[in-house]
Amino acid sequence: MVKLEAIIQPSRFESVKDALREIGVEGMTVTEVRGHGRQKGHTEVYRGREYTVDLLPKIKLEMVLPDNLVNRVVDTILKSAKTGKIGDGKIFLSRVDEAIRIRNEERGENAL
Amino acid sequence: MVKLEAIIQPSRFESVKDALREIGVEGMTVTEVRGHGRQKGHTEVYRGREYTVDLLPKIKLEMVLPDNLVNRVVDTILKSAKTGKIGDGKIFLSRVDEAIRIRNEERGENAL
Amino acid sequence: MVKLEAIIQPSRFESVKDALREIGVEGMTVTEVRGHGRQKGHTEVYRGREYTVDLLPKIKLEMVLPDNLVNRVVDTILKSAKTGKIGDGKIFLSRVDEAIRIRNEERGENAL
Amino acid sequence: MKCAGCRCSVSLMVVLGTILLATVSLGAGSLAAEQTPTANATTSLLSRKVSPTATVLLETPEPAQKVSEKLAQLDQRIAAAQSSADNAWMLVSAALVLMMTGPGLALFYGGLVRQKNTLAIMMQSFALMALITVMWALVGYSLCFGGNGPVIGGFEHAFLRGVGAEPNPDYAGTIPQMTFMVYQLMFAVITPALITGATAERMKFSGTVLFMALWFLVVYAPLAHMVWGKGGLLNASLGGKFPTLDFAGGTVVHISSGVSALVCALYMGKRVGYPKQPMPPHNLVLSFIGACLLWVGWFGFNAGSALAAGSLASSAFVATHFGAAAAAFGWSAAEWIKNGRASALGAISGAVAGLVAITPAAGFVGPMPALVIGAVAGVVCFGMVTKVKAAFGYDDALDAFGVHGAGGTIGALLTGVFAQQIVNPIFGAGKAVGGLDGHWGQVGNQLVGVLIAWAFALAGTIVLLKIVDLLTGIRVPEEHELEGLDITQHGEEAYNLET
Amino acid sequence: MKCAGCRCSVSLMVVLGTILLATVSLGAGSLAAEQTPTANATTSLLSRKVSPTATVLLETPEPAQKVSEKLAQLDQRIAAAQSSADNAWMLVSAALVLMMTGPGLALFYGGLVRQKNTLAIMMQSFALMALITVMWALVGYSLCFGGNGPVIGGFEHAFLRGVGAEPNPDYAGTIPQMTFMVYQLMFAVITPALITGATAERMKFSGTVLFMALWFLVVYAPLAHMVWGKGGLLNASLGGKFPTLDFAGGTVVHISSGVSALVCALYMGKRVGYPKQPMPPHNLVLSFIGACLLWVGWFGFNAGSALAAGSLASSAFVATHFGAAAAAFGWSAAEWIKNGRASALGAISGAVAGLVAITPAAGFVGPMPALVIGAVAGVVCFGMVTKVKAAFGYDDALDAFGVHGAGGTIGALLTGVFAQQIVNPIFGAGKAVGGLDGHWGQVGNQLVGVLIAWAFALAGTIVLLKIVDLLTGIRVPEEHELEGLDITQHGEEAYNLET
Amino acid sequence: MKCAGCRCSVSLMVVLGTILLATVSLGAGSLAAEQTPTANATTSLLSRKVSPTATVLLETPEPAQKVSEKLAQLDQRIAAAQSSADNAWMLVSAALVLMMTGPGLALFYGGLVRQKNTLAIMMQSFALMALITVMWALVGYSLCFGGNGPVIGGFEHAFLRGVGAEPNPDYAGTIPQMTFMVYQLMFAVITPALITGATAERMKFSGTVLFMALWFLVVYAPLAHMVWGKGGLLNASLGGKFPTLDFAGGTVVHISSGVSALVCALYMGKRVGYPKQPMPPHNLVLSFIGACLLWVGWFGFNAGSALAAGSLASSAFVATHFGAAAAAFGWSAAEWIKNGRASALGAISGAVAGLVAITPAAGFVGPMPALVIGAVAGVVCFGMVTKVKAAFGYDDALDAFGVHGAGGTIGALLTGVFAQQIVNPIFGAGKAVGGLDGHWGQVGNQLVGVLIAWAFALAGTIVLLKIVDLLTGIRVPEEHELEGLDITQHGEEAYNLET
Ligand SMILES: Nc1ncnc2c1ncn2[C@@H]1O[C@H](COP(=O)(O)OP(=O)(O)O)[C@@H](O)[C@H]1O
Ligand SMILES: Nc1ncnc2c1ncn2[C@@H]1O[C@H](COP(=O)(O)OP(=O)(O)O)[C@@H](O)[C@H]1O
Ligand SMILES: Nc1ncnc2c1ncn2[C@@H]1O[C@H](COP(=O)(O)OP(=O)(O)O)[C@@H](O)[C@H]1O
Repeated sequence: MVKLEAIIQPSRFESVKDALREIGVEGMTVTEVRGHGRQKGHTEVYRGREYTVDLLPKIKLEMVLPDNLVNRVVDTILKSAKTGKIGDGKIFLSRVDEAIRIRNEERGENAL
Repeated sequence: MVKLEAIIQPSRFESVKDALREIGVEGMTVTEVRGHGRQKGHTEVYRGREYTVDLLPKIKLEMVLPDNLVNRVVDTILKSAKTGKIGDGKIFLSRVDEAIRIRNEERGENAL
Repeated sequence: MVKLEAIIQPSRFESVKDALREIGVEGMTVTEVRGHGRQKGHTEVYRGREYTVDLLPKIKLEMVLPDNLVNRVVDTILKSAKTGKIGDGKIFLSRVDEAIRIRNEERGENAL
Repeated sequence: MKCAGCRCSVSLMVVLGTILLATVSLGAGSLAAEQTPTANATTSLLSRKVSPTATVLLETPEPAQKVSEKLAQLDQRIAAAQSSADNAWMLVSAALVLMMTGPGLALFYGGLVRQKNTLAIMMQSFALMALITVMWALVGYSLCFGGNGPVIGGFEHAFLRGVGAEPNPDYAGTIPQMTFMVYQLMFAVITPALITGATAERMKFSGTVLFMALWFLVVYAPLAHMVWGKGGLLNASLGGKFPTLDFAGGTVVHISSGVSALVCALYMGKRVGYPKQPMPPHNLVLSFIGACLLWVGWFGFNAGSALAAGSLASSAFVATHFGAAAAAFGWSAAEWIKNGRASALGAISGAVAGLVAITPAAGFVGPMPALVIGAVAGVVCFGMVTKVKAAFGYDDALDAFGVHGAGGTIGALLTGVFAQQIVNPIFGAGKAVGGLDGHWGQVGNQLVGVLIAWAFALAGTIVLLKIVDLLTGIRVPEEHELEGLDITQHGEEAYNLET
Repeated sequence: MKCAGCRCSVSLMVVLGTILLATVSLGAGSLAAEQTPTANATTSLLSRKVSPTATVLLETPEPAQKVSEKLAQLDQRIAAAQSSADNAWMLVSAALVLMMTGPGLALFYGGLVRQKNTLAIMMQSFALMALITVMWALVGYSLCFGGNGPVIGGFEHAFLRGVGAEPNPDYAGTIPQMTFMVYQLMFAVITPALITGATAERMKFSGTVLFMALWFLVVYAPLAHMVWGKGGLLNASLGGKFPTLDFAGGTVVHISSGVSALVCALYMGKRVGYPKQPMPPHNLVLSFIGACLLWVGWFGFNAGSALAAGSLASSAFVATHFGAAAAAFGWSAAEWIKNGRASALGAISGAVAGLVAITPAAGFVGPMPALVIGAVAGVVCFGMVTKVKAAFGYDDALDAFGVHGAGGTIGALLTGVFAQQIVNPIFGAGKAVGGLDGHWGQVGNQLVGVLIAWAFALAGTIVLLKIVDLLTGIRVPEEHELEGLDITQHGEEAYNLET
Repeated sequence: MKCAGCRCSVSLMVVLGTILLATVSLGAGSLAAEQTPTANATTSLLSRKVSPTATVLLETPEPAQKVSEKLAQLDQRIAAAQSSADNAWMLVSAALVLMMTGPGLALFYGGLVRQKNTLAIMMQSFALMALITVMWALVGYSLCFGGNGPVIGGFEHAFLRGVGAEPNPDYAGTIPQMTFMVYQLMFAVITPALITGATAERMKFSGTVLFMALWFLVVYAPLAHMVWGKGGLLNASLGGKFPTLDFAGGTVVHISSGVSALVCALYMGKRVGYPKQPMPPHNLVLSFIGACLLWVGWFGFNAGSALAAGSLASSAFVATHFGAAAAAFGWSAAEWIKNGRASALGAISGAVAGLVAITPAAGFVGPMPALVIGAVAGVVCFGMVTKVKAAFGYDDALDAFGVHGAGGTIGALLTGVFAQQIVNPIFGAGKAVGGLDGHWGQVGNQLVGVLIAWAFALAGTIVLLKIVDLLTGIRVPEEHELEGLDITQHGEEAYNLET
């Protein structure tokens, strides 16, 4: 099993979710995160004090996938999350050794 | 060392925490996340516009555990987090190569 | 590639970020989490009902790094995040198999 | 960005410039002298002037006949001026009392619940603003103030027949009955809303609406009539058998709602997870705003209950303020001694408890007794909420009974102790009013009033709960309670903060 | 911690103790008797006393000449008392109407937008509080109330020349013109602010400021003058050709802003992602507070429009409250029937719709018709917002048109139906006012007023939008819209909750 | 769900239906005619009617003796009506000024701190509402308004002896002294609360309480007496040596608190991390609400300082509103020029600065000078807060000095420039008041007043800080500061949003 983590623009989240649903991927866990990278932030000024905000809102998707689905999911995300501008985010893949469904204690790919 | 990630129902969180404390597991990191899966969401209506909310509040627990503790922790979580209804969540296990305690730079299982 | 997860004190976050920038590490994803460990929490009382708050605010940094940078980053974080008190947090390292930049579909270490 | 700003500024300057040009030809003088010079330079803004039409009648000496006419005229105009003055205050008071329910109480309660029930509890207050208003217009006002029976009014003012510009001399001789009617309405709105503090986080919305509609008819209307209505059993000035002093609603508003709240809490049972699971207030800033608006609005509640803008209103205003302050002080001190810290939630809860307790007393006591009543209420309600509730184990979620039931009872009794004829000679000139004034029997009268209010609220609420439970159900199913009432009862969420 | 508390308590006790010691020598009596004993024990706080200087003039019987002088004097003092009473109410009303814009409307709208646009929408209301006030002082008041032309006033009161302590008998004979001026200003502030509901989440701040400045001059000032100004075309009591009843601004405030809002929404186009992307309100608690403050403030708006504290104010107050309640009821009932649930957002939206619709009628109708007008407005606006908007597909983001345009139009027409001479004999004693009163022609007059207001708002707004689009631009670039107006237009964020 | 709704609706209809049935037999007529028909159809709600008891005295022509009696009677009743009118306004004003502290200032400050200190800063304002009220009753009122010494009052009104329904003619001849007392109390509450802006996020609660109690006695009471008390050194109308114009508290409230705030900020030192670490406001929506409520409440503060509801109140009301608007404008314009954007925080800060600056001037200047004073204050305070503070490097956390110290000083001086006898002939008929009025010496008087207020605040605050530091300590330990004052000082958190 593979864990896919995608950090994407909040504004693309709805279309990514829709695109994934179309290819039959439903299970995912979503976190609001803030990202730091090449994308420039912005400046805020409160009573003359300037703050450079270089942590920008991003959405992190986490999905544990059976190996055979990984490529398709990656492609789908790439397509639906891309705006072509700096800050579009990353996809990371890593191995997961076990998955267990709490409800019925199913294990492995059946649990996804 | 093994990283255990558990996505559970918010309403079960207190009892999971208590159960883990009983078996002596204290160290964990908790994140409020939203989950998407088989569990149905609900519909909200604001001035006639309907939104299907299919991202439901969940709690993610992350624990890095020494290998010998993993099974016990998994069992404990399964027991204390289960309600038997769709949406109870998942447990994922994966390998961690190194752990370091920032305070004293201890490494490995000692750092957990 | 290695995934570094660091759980640190919120009050150290600014200096960690600055220290990392100095050694040229920019890309990271930040999450507000709550941590449970040896650090004691505090007690809150609302109309006579006491709550022991044992989940304390922490910042989680996630960085996927090329292998050759890992040690330097670990050292930098250790230095800049340490206060020497219980609760300073942990660093965890694990392997990542693939990284993809959504914007241009670059892969591997180039994507970081 | 800057360019847009510049262009906007420039355009705006052009607009303002054009205005200036257009008006400069009027020779609009120096900035410091834009007032119209008046013929007589010594006449200033300070001296109130009269419109010429008003003085023209009075230019020559008049024969007795004409003088008499003029006196009659002046007399009418004085009555009109007095009426306007009192009406100004009473309209403001009515607005202030509405503000107590929405946003005041809604915020106070809204901040104390868990996030998933925020809108539900606020919505209950708001729904009562609509529901009770409509019922009041149809029949409620008449039931409270319409007849002169000992227990309940009649239908003579149903549909507000006969309620117009004329004062109703039985109740408020200087203001239009319209004003009296709408002012009293605001009391009828907030009273049932107070109960929702006990049933918070688990009561069905449909059941709440039905219960409150019935409760208003069966519990509130009779109590209001008994205490304030002409001929009412407990009325202190209009011929009641047991003259109970209740200036602004210690029995009618706070005991009735607080005791009913206790019954509801017992009937409904505890929230899932109570008391094991922590249920801290989700947003104390909201509760803080709510408490402050309650405090401010309470001036309309208590000082408005003078039904005029004279010195009795001032006296009640001062007592109200002092009661609130002393109770905040009292609760905080108790907390500081017990926990080593004073909390914001404690301070605001104390203030509300003091406001509750001073309500029946406000127009009968001087400022120093008001401090005493407030301090006592602060400490006692602190004990109720932190000790007594825990000891008995009922789940009065937001302490509607602990604050309103207990505070109202204390206040009603202490009114009997501290009421003074020098403040309000309600029993006639020279007649002692309260205990310290020399009339300890009044404490007994107060006790009778308190007991009747308790009995009425207890009995009425139990019966109504059973009825409503049959018709619509009272409590939401457990999974709805877990998911939260905002989503399950109203289909919405208080906060949607994600981008 | 506890120690600090202790030390603080101890020190505080020392302070208070010292005070006590210092004063105890004054023999400050028992707590219950701190009032100064008065010579005559029967004189109570209840009996209003007069300062000696006031009564000294009248000690002996007077010859006719002196009586006449005294009568004249009393006459003046009565006028002064009446003026003070009315002024008290009108100053409060002015404050209440300001409260409607800030924080009322700002919160109502602020809660409905997405988080990233919260400050931007609130800032628009606040900027109008500053901008319109300055323009009003320079020229606005004069344009609205300065001359007696049929369409627009003149410059006679530019820079507030001649506006002082004297009443302006054309408009409000008992209060200083200063009061009238500042009261009317508050209406001029809120009206353009209402429009920002339609353009929310995408309009440039610079463009907003410029547009509103021009709109105030080109649309608001003429409409206000036509309906309320002396000699205005639609003025019902000061010689208008088409006597339109508009007690507190159904045409001037709500139709003008609501219709302009629709034009703006059409001109600007939809928000990026609308209607596919969900855009739920980010914080309904804010909207709830805002709606409640609007309700409370609206008493100043409508009952204040009596321009005095007499019974007409009471009548308008009651109608206002009943209209709001019935509309909240109506909207909620419609929603419950359609969705199986009543929402808090629905209830507060309904209340606002009812307040809008009752605005032109408030001083002309009794309480029962007010209930009817409210209920109708609640249901119709529910339909506008949920059905009509969806059918036509325009993006009136926060339903400024759906509530104010529609509600204002309904209210203006129903005023023609329900107005009663018994409430307000505006056409003279014995003359029927509205349709059910026997004067169905008034419905026609109302229709003329409505059409003129619609036409004026439509035409003026289109022209101004084109001009402003050229000068500063109207809509922010797409990436700014995505990032949010708070950061891109104002350089700040509403919430910085991370530690 | 729907079923419950249905059942509820059905039940509710049954309830309402029963009511209808019960009342329909009363023939409650058509909806449009629910008013009682009056005998004389031309009598409308508009014409104010008098209760029969009032007119009955005047039916036949009267002999001179009786006329004289009647005149005396009328005279008393006029005084009573005037008193009620003024009292109505003053009670409202007192409520408005309380609303400025809570929730107004508490929210304004509460939004500006970091989340972890929200309740702590709000609690400080609330604690002062309780603490100062109690101290005022015991001794504070007497120290401020009790004697006629040049520097401080006496103990004659300790425990509010002699403060009752009678007016105190020295201060406010038409309203009960009770009203005057409670109105002035509200000023004494807010003044120390302003200081907490400078010490925010690091001052101990115990130390705050003790410091404020002492500061009230040592700094506020003397200053209030000197400026407003009979015989006070700076009193402009009751025989002061240096007649300083201060209508509503430029010196007493704003200079005293602002300068003390600076001293506190210097004494306490900077917050940990300041200025390197970003400390943006955690919730500008709260600050926005707070600023709006301050604006609205300030009408009570300034226009209420007329102590009557006459035209001077109107004039002060207008000046207040114009000052606020012009200052919001001024600050925003300065910001737009400097940063290319105007922020919401800037606009609300500007409005507050304008309100501060217009406070001493409100009852002395016309509307145009008010615009000037406001605009100057807006720009100067912008400079203070953004430039001067940064240059000197002190940590006046929420700019209590930058806004209140600076704004109060500017306002006090400009009052000397712009005061006009036509607005308020305080020095007697025909005597010039301010500089542009022809009396430039007044600017000198103002300077004296300002210097004395500065000196008093500086000296008093330093001494008290040292004392309190010894007794309870002033500043929390660093780890408490990092963890936040809400948890460490009060044991609670503002928000518990997790489910
Ligand atoms: N090495 C990394 N490890 C973890 N997250 C990263 C890393 N680099 C970038 N990110 C995440 O991806 C987001 C986008 O990265 P950025 O460099 O701004 O643009 P791009 O992905 O287009 O190169 C960042 O905001 C951050 O959340
Ligand atoms: N493949 C997955 N990867 C990551 N998280 C998942 C995955 N599948 C489910 N989840 C998480 O588990 C939660 C519960 O899953 P769901 O399918 O609703 O019920 P169940 O676990 O009972 O099958 C989801 O809300 C989501 O947060
Ligand atoms: N085994 C673990 N797995 C995941 N997170 C952990 C673990 N142990 C500790 N943490 C995280 O590190 C934080 C600090 O740990 P704690 O035991 O309090 O102090 P220290 O790191 O100084 O030993 C915790 O709040 C928690 O977020």
